Amino acid sequence: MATALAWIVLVVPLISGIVLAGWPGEPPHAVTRLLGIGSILISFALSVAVFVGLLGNAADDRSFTSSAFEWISIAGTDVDLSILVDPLSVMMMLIITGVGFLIHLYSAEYMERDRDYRRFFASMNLFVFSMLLLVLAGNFFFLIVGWAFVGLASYLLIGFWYERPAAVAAAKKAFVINVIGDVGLVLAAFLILRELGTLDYGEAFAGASGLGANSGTVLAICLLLFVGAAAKSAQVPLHTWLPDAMEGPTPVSALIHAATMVTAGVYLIVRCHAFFDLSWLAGDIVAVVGAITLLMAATVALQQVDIKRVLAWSTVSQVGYMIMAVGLGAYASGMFMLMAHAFYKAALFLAAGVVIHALHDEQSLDRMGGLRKYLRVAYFGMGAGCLAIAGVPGFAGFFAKDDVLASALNGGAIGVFCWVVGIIGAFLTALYMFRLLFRAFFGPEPAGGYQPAPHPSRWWMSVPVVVLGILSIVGGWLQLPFGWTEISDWLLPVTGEGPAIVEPTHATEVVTIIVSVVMALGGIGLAWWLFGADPERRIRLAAIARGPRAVMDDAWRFDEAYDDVFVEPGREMADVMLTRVEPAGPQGIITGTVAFVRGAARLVRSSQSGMVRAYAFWMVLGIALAGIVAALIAAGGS
Amino acid sequence: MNVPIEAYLMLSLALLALGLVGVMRRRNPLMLLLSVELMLNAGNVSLIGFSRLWDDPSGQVFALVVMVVAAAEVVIGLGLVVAIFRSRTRLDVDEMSSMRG
Amino acid sequence: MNAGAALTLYVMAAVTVAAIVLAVVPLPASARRLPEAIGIAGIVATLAITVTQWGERQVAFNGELRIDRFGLLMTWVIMIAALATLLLGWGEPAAAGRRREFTGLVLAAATGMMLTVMSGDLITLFIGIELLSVSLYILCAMEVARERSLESGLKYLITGSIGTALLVYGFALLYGVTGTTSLAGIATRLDSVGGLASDPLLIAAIVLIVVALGFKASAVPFHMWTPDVYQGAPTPVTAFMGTGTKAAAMGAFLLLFTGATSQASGDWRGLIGALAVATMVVGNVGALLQDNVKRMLAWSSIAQAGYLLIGVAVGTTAGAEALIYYLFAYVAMTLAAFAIVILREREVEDGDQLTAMAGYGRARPWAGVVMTLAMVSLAGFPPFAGFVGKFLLFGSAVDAGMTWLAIVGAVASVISVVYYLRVVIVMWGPPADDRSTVRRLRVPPAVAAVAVTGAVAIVGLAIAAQPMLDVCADAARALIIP
Amino acid sequence: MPWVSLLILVPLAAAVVLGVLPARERRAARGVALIGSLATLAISIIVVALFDRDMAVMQQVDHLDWIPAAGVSWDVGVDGISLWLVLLTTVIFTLGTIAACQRLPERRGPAFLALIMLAQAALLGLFTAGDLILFYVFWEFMLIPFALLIWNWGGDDRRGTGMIFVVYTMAGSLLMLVAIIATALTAMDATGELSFLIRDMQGVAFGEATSTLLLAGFLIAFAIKIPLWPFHGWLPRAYSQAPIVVTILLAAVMSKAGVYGLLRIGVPVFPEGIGNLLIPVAILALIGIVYGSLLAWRAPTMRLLVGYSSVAHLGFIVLGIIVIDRMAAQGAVLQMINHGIVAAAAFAVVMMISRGTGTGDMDRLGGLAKGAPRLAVAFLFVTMAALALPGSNAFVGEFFILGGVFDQYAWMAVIAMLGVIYAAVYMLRMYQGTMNGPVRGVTDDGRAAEMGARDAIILVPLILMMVWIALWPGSLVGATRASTDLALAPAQVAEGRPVEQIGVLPARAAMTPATDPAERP
Repeated sequence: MATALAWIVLVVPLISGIVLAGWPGEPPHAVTRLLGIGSILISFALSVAVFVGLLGNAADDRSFTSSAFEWISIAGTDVDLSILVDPLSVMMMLIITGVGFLIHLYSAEYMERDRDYRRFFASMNLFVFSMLLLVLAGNFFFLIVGWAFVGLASYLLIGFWYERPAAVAAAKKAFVINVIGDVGLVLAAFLILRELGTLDYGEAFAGASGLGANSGTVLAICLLLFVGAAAKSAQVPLHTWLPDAMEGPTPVSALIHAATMVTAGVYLIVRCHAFFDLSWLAGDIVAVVGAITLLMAATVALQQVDIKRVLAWSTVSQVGYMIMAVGLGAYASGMFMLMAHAFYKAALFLAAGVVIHALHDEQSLDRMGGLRKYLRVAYFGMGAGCLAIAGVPGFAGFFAKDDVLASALNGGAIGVFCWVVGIIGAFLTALYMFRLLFRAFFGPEPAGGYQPAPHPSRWWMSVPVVVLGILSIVGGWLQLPFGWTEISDWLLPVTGEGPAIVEPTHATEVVTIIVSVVMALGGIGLAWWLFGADPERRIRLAAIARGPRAVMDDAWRFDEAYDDVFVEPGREMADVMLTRVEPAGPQGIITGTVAFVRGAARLVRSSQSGMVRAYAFWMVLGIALAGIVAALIAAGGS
Repeated sequence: MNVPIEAYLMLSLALLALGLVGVMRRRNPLMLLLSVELMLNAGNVSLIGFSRLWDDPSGQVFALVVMVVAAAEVVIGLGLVVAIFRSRTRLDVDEMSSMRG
Repeated sequence: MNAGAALTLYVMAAVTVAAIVLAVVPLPASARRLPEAIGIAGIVATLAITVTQWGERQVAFNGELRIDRFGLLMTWVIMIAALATLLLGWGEPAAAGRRREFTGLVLAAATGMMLTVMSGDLITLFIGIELLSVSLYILCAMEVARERSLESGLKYLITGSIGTALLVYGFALLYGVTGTTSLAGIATRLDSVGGLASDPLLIAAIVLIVVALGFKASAVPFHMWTPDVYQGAPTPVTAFMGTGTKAAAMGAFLLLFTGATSQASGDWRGLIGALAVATMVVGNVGALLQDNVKRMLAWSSIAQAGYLLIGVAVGTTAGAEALIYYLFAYVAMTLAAFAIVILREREVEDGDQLTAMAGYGRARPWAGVVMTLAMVSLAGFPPFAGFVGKFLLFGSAVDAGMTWLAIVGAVASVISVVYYLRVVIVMWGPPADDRSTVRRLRVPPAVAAVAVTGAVAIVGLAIAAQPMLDVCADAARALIIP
Repeated sequence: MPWVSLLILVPLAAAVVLGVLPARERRAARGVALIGSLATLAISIIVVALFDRDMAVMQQVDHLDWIPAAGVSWDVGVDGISLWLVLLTTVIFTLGTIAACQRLPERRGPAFLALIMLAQAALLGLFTAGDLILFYVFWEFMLIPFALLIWNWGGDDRRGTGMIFVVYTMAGSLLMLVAIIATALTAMDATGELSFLIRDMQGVAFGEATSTLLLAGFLIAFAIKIPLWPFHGWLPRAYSQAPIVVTILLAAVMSKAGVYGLLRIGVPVFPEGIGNLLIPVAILALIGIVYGSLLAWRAPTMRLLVGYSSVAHLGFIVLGIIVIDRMAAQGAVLQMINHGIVAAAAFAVVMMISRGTGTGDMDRLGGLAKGAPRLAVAFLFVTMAALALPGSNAFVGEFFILGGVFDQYAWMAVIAMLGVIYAAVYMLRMYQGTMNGPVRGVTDDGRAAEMGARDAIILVPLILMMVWIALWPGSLVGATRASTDLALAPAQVAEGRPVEQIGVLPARAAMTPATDPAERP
């Protein structure tokens, strides 16, 4: 029953996407909305049904696989088109379809004036389908397919406004970096296939322990999986595509580049924890990468003036927390944060979208200020989101981040390091988020005021912002410190209980709560001092630390380094191949042979002088040669 | 009189060489034809010699045939020379090279 | 003495004499085609006789002439070439005043060729070769008004005479070594006196014979006369030289080497192989830059001689079989090509230039198809006769452990593709200039017949390769004197 | 009915009819060509329907002696390796014929169609030939129609291009002819019977040295035809200069001849030689993957881009065959089909864009999606298939090729992955460069390039096939399994691969006594 519903959940967005894509001409907006949004609503409703259905089962009876047909059978390996419904995938389904539905609703208004309304919803539906495929896939092959399909949807939506060169370039960058991730994943699959002879989740995870704890093979599998995860989840050093991805429409940023797709890496590691449990080194590497990412991205977020870029870097940073958590073995904490983040980051993005929409595509903080009296809904959404992400007690982000950090403190030396980084990150998070809030919604209006005045959103956009704002508050109450662990309990059948699993204890909870609350409030306070209380102050302080801030502003110059190290040399090498090697080598074989034969032909022609006496001479020479050849043969033969 | 076969061979070889050199060196078409005659007769000399060596008449028959052929060739050659060089003052085969390459 | 066995010779001699006589006696206008008619009738009669004679070997004139399957099949090649030549020369404007001599001389040459391939003795062989040579000297120079024709004739005569002299000398030495002029006798003598192999005198004889026959067959480096003579001679004569002479020379090669001196094959296999290699390479390379189709075909005939020589060099009956098959294919391809050249020559000035062919395929598609078939088959593209022949020749080389010959042949064939296909490109391409406005001559049926028959043979010989090969195998086996 | 023979004879007959049609009979020519190609397609579907999936050896064989004395015969049939290639050929040629009929050249239209039919006959013959000489006949013969198509209807540099195309290819294949002869004669020493039938040669133990040498002779021909780096010199010229319909046929179908030969002849007939040539060939294939990708990245025109990408893609297929792994080889067989479909579609898109804008120059195009949204969608499909996006048909093949390669030589798979990444770069360059960004190079937003019904007839079937294979590759692979396993098994045994990797044990290879060439007189 559960699997049948899950198949429908999976297929409905696909069908509506295909119908929309194949619709001849541009359908009326109402039709597009009905198909585009209705399909996601159906999926959400059915996901809830699946969830309720599983709830009714015993905890150890919540995992079902269903195979549609034998997709291929090749050289002894069978790959079925199959799905796996278990607590983890159901949780992801709920997030994807739930948040997805809200954002679709929001898009109905946001994209209203765009001439490619239908194309937008078709792509969004394709995305939801792909994301569902990613989380529902029952084997590594279809995981990779879903993995790539979300990349494709992401590509299509980042480059939605294809006339803009910046959007086109961003889309390509995102795609190519994700292909690098795909390659990691594919290689991991090859390794699993070679070592375990299967691509099926169940068989692979069951056989994982046979590879030996901490063996090189397990480490390689984990690191290759992590390459895929890092590319999709924008972890250092594969993070550079995400900020550029903000070229896409804001709902896209909210759904794909904040709430769902970028957290796929977290999902992947939790899904494949059977491997990660076997290799402490792999886990530590993952955790450290997450920690570095969260800190680095937080510093960059401090400097951004584009409202969406602040949020983008914030996303990188927040996903860093999750990756750190799952790297350390705190799978439930990571998933908890994934869910909470989906709520508050979606709220933030949608609120930012309201602002952008109201200001006619203005995205610069320098052209904002005092918006709270125009855009109450956005102010609510943004405010709730900021409080949540900053980790103010009672809000979703507080509980999630606390859960992660408290677990980290139990994760050994690396865990302590991560904890410290996380705490610093928490401070920075509060600082940059409230910088955004204060600069956009407080203070004076930009010089010259707003022409025309910002218009508030209608209900299509308002409802999702409000709902997500509320979820940013209440969403965290599923897992509270000191014993209320709904998420962990739910995921227990998946993550299992083992020595590698890290969970918070009372002591770490206490320490973490105290320190992180102080940090969060400190950050908010500093933000108020810098940006809220006196808008002139930041201009007066502009000279401070100009150099490091420039580096942060340039996002630590990863792009430039990649250009210098990979892109430009590659391009030059290709040019050398095209202009030098190709003409000299493969073409040279031809031109050289032609020249040689032509030269020989000229020689033959010139020997043909037309004079009969010369011919006689050649004949005599020929006789001599023939004599020599014959003599040699006779000498050799005897 | 018993001439050794080596003598026949030496003579015929000399004639052959002479003919070959003549063909290569002389420009006058008539001299060319003469050189060719020399070479043919070189063959004849060895044929006769071997005929004597093996005491077999067919070599001599062969030589007679060669003579006939030689005569035929000279006749045609002279005719052609006349036809070609009728309009020219110099008898030089090197001028006969309108086709080459 | 079995005089009946030599019936073909009598017939050919009779019609030759008749044609020559008719050339000097005055004839009424109504009988102006009489010499050709007699010639064609004689050839057809000869072909008919050969069919009845197909069987075990008969000898005539004390073995001077041997009528066996080899000679008979080679006679077929030669008579087909002669017949085609007569047809190609039918109504040839250049030969207008001298058609009767033309017919007589072609018949004389054909008789010589037949004599060559049927000969059982060095003397007959020599007479045959000389008969064909002398006739051809005259044929080449027949257009006395055209200086190039005369130049062609004289060049051929001078170089040809040198060849003749060398042949005589070589024969003399061979006679000196073996003491007999009979081919059968030579074979027996070499067989019984094993020590003769690698005798310096024998080697000298072989070298000189190879050189002389190489000259007749246009093998490199004795090929120099070929392009000039082919270009200068009247085109039907060129076609005859390219086919008949080649066949006769190859027949002589087979008789003398694969047949008579096979015991000494260790002495000549490498030599002829080297000759084949040089011929294939230089012939094909030389053809590359030619702008005159006749001259190009001359170079091509040199190159083709190289492939044919593979069949001699291997020294086996399989090689001979392949060679004979390829001769048929080669004759078909060459005649078809020359037929188209002749057609074009009659339509435009300098019709033998490559530029004159430009756009001809569009003007006369059937001619284009025939020429394309000929060129493609000469280049060795499957599934045509040229390919089957090359396949058999290369196969015989590999079988005989001379794979290098096949490899060189393959490489040389690649080069040949360039110039053969150039003709195809030009023919189907755009017309070059005003010359392209074809003087729409009524196509002479005789020429068209040769062209189409050649084209049909190119395809037919490939499809019906097996029956043809059976015949060739019989002929090749007849070479070996029991 | 001798369906397989009919497969070759029907297009041949159509070609003859078209050949004798006068140039002005354009309507009749279209009819004959369409009927001819559709009839061929129908026959190929019958062949597929009659195919027995569990049979490893050639089936539906038509055998007729041609030159028995030389061991040559007309021997055609299908097996798992050739089955889908046959269907690919008939489908692509049908679409190509439709495309050609839509825009028949002004000059001598019937001849154009006749040559296409001739090329189809040759390719179908090639893919079904069971006799080496017959294989060679078709291998060479196909050059003539293709060359004539290039010469008569090609671009500005058509003469030189066609000549290089023919001569370069022949340079390899004439050496192959020598190798074919040598193979048959060597086999005759072992079997006592002169035969050019591939199945008679399979299982003959040539000895390692001889086997290597003979295989090398074949490989030269295959390498040029595939083309394997650095023998691809003819490809950019031919693909650029041929009429675009012909380029579609070249890229989609003819480019499979070389890899097909490798799997049909190279691997099964010379199992002992593979080991010595495996690494060199694989390295050339790897270089080709990277090199082709780099050149495609910087190629100035769309045709060159797709052309160079073909070099890279065929590198993958070669790799899949040469590593002697069942999974890789089956992936390679599947990928031949995939590449055929994708390359045809890619060049069809190039055709539409070039026709609508008058240029194929990447620097002069941009933003066409605005005026041609339907083409943009179709092109996107093609792009994703061409860069082997997971979930596309091409990915299936690539995944199993590289999976198998990884099994045997992990480093090769890792290097080959570079090509996967570059594929994204260059294919997106082509898609975005023409479809996205500000409108360039056209005055009508690219409306002239928009996919109309006539274009859809060509493109949509190709896309449907891509979807079909992506959704259910098992339907194809099921038929190829037995034959591929059989082709590979002797080489796997010779290579000393673990028994569990081998699909079928080669009974004949084990039984035929090995004759050492050194022992022969």
